[in-house]
Amino acid sequence: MARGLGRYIIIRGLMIIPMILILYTIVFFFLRILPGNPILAVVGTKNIPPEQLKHLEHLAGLDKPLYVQYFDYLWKMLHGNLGVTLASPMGKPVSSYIALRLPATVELTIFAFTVSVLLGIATGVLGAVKRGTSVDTGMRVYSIVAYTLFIPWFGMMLQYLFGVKLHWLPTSGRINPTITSFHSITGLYVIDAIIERNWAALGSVLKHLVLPSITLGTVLSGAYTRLVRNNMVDVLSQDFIRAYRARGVPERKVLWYALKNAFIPVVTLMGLQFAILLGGAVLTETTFNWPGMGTFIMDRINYRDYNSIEGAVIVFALFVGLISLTVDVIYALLDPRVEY
Amino acid sequence: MSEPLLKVENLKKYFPVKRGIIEALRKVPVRYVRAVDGISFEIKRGEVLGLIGESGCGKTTAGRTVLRLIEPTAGRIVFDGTDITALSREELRPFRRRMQIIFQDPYSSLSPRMKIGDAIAHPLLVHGLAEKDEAKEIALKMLRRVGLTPEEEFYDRYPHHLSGGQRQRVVIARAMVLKPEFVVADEAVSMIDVSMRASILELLESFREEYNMSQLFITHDIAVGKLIADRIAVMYLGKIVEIGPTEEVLKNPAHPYTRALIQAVPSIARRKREKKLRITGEVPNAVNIPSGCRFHPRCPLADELCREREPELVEVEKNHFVACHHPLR
Amino acid sequence: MRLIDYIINPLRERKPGRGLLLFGISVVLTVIIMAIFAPWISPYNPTQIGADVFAPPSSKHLMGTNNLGQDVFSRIIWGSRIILYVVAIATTLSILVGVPLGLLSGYRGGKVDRALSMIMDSIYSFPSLILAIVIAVVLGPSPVNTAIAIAFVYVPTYFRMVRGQTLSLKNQLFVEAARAIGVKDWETMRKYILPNVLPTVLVVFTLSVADAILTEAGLSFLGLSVTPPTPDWGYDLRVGQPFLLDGYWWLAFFPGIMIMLLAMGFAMIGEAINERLSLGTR
Amino acid sequence: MLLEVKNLSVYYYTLSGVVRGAEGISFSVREGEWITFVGESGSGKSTVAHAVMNLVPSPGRIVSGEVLFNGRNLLKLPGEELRKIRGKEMTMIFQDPMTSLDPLRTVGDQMVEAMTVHGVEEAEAKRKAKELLERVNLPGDRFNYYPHQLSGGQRQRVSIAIAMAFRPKLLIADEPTTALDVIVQDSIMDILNGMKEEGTSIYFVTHDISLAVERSDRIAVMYAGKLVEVGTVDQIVENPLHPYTKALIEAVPDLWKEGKVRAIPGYPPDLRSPPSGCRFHLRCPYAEAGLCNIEEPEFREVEKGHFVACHFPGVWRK
Repeated sequence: MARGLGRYIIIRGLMIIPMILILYTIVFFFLRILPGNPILAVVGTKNIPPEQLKHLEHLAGLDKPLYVQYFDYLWKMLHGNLGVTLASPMGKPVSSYIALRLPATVELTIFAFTVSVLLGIATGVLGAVKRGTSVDTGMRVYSIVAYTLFIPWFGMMLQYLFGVKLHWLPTSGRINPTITSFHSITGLYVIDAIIERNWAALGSVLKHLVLPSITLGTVLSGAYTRLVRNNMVDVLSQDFIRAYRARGVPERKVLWYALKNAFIPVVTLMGLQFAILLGGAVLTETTFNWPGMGTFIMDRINYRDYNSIEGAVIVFALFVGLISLTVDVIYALLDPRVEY
Repeated sequence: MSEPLLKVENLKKYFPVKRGIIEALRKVPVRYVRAVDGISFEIKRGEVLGLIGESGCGKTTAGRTVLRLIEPTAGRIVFDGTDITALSREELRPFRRRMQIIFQDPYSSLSPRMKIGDAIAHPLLVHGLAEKDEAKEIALKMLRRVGLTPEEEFYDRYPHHLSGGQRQRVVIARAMVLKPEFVVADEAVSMIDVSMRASILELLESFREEYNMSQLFITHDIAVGKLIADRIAVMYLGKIVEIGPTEEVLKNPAHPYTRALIQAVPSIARRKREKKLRITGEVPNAVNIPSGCRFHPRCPLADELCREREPELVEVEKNHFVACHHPLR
Repeated sequence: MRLIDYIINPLRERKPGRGLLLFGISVVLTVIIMAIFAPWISPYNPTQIGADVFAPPSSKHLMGTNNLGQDVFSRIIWGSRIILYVVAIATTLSILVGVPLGLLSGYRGGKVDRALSMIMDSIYSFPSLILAIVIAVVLGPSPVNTAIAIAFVYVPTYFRMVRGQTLSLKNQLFVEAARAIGVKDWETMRKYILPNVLPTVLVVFTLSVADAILTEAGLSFLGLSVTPPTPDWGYDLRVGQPFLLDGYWWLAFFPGIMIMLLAMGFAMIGEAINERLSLGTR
Repeated sequence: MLLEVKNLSVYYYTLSGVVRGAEGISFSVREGEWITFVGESGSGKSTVAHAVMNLVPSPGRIVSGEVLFNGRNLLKLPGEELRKIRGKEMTMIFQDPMTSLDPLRTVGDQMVEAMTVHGVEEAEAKRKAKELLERVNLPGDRFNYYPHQLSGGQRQRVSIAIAMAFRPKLLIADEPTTALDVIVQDSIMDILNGMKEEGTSIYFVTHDISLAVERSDRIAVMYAGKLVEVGTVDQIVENPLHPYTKALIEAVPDLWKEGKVRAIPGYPPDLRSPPSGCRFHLRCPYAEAGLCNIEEPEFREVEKGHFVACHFPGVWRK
């Protein structure tokens, strides 16, 4: 069994490769093949000496034929080298920036993800159990409203209410800048603060996390509400649930078994939701001034730094790939019908 | 004696079992589900052959392969003197008019978003047998003929407005509008309620008389087979184990499996049944077919010979063939 | 059943879901009317800079004025044009590409299907907003370019749905019956499969329009869609953010509400149709 | 009387209207007998079976009636009391063996749980589960299998094995063999018969009247949500009194009967708006205008133990 699972993980892992290649190709196509010299775009003027332009192009590897560029970059990528920045500060490795920014996004998404799943399951189960009542209708409306919440707007309203009006929670950043005793190790501030036993920092970090993760988490929870509710209703109408009841299994246990069965399709959704979560993270980070990958991309866009954008996209693709791998493995562990 | 309308020789259909990536890389040989494993039979004009067997015996695959809705792995299908096994899809098209199929499930047999009248008229248009208006006329007549009246009203209805029994009438009308010479009826009444089953059978019977139509009537229910078939073929794990005139097979089954099947059928007329031949277990998977006679693991009469050699179909009585080393007599 | 019946029938019948549908349709219609009649409805010129800055909502300025003294209400009305325009183009494009590709890929199967599915799945599994950002950046800020960027990321949604439906319909007996009748492949697709896919396309359409609205708003919030001073909900929201923290809530509040109402309108129509479909055609 | 059902009605509150799934059903089941409910799809036979367990699926609701099990009304019993009876004194097996076991848990887990919820020790339950598997002719190692690793027939055996755990007084079997082949069906019927011989009353539901005749003691015929005839097997088969029962017997293809089968003309009615009077009158060759289409026939005892709801019982013999 364990060996089978290992094999399964490897096979699924291998399946990420074409996905990343495809995304790499698409991004490469948009950034390099479409007309427009990225260097010129960066410099913003054509009045620079040809030698300097050549030098810049060489630095970016743009003087080589397209297919060489394609494989060059791919080869470098395999070694964890995502190229250098093309705009101020020029020539710095992109990967070092990403190493700095990625943990912030990971932390935000983990918290938001937790919020969305918990909120989604709670509302979904409630809707299913109270099926056909006004509670059910309420949960349905909640699902739609949450799904169509516009992240920046919702975030701003929370900022206005809890930050401006009530002064309960901070509205931007990851930690109170006046806390100077804090040093990041992993980049995940919550973990860092715990490692350092710096409780003041931990409190501040958690406070800063509340609004962004609630914003992002609520928006994402709508899809779970809907799916959990519908699956639950579906499962509850199945024969095996009635069979449990006919055998005198207590209702509490029956609901638990139903939830387990209803949860399996939810696991599949989690993979896809995570992608949406990352997209939403860009808006959340912008709204809350969160120094993560999203704000990084937006920063570099202002400089037209295509290398950084490309690197960030590749990292996102890898991230998404790893998540879908994890989801597949969880699925396989939960559902005995999956053969591996 | 006239040439049979349909002649099937040594027909086989193997489905490959899906392999994982690792198996494919390791070049583990592809395994096959031997759904139909070499069957031969003939059907004369106007004759009904009942193909009987339990689920998973390959009877449905056989029916579809005969019509080349599924491509056969091996064997020959001769229809009215023409070998249709290797015809291209284009060449096959004229034959599609002459042979039709009726399915078990009247719910998925009709497109939910096509008016039932259009569903019946469409085959005529496909084969250029009628213009639009004329096709509608014919479809209306057909609706009347299968008892869906008032036909004008039924023409414009969608399948979800109809009950199962009514849908099956539409399915029959759609097949019959082409005046086929041969029809595969795949469990055509299994999903119909008992009270309406007989009327569907009667309907098929009336078309058979009108068109002198042959049928391959596939069913798991021997009692239905008895009602409609001239001859009966019993399938087990991809093979025909017994074939012969209906009366003869039912009265004197020669294969232990046939006898067991007959014994297991409940009956009102014969309330207390004799159960001489007890067979146990369930039909094995068609991937791992037992050696020798494929029925031997479940057969109370099996011996060494049955485990080793596969029996051939031999004639035990006139026109009555059985594939068994120890036929019951 | 005609496609339009999926909207009209639930409206006529007193069944759950009718409220959703009524709400959705009225919101969407209101915004469309707003966009068409903007020159007549709008009380002020939306780009007219005035001295009366940060005026709170009043009878003179229903939704107040912004930092430049522009009338927020007028900007809301004119802003509906951009978002509808972008979303209409984007959705049309992705349907025109996604639906036929999905139909063909699903019906034909084989290697092309596998390759196409893999590409579509890769795009689908990637955060659509980030991909749209990249494309929008490369193409440059303009409504048409935004539409192209959005269209690109929603093609896989239609493709996957249509392909999936086609695959399951292909196994339905009525498609096999069509083959037994001798119907040609393209006609099977057109007459037997496509009509059965369309109701689901309709649902996906309404839901993905809701999504596209949020994506468009997101792009323009990030400053990648229109250039000022064009009135645009997403952009106006962004402009309003710093002032919100100063207490001028109406700058950001109204554009955001409009974005969500419009998205919600489409989502509710989709939900209502979906419910109708999942009840079965029986 | 083990089970007494009085004037039971179950309605389904669907979006397209109220479906009167079963109406005014009264009957009783004796200890140790096998009673079979026969009816076509939509006749309400499964609805009544579910109602007896107080397990009517949503959107169905029991709108009236009493279900007395050993004198106690199950429909009024508090949840915990009902739970203690279910599985121990009365239990049920379902039609589709593919969906009647939890796909995420092993056969053994589900078997053991069925016993531990009624206070059996875990170890004892395990031992007994393996014993029960053997009693339904399944090897003991199936204990560790997941349902999807078993065939339909095997799963149905597992369900029956679970039902046997406490030697219940009543087993409700809702078309347990419909999805199975005849040979497997036969063996399942034998197992049920074995349970009956050990004292369990069998409440069997089927659409196939020929399946009813061999092992049942009594047959109850349902049509369009109504109980139309109840009697011993002999009474029903040799001397049916309701035109529907007679027609149903004549409509079944039978291997050992010569001659044609006869269809019943027309279609079953829509239970959202059932016909007035006798619900069978539209399809009945003996229906009399002015009576059958207006007045609903009373369900009454015509001869000892033989009940029928018809204005003209056995009219064709006169």
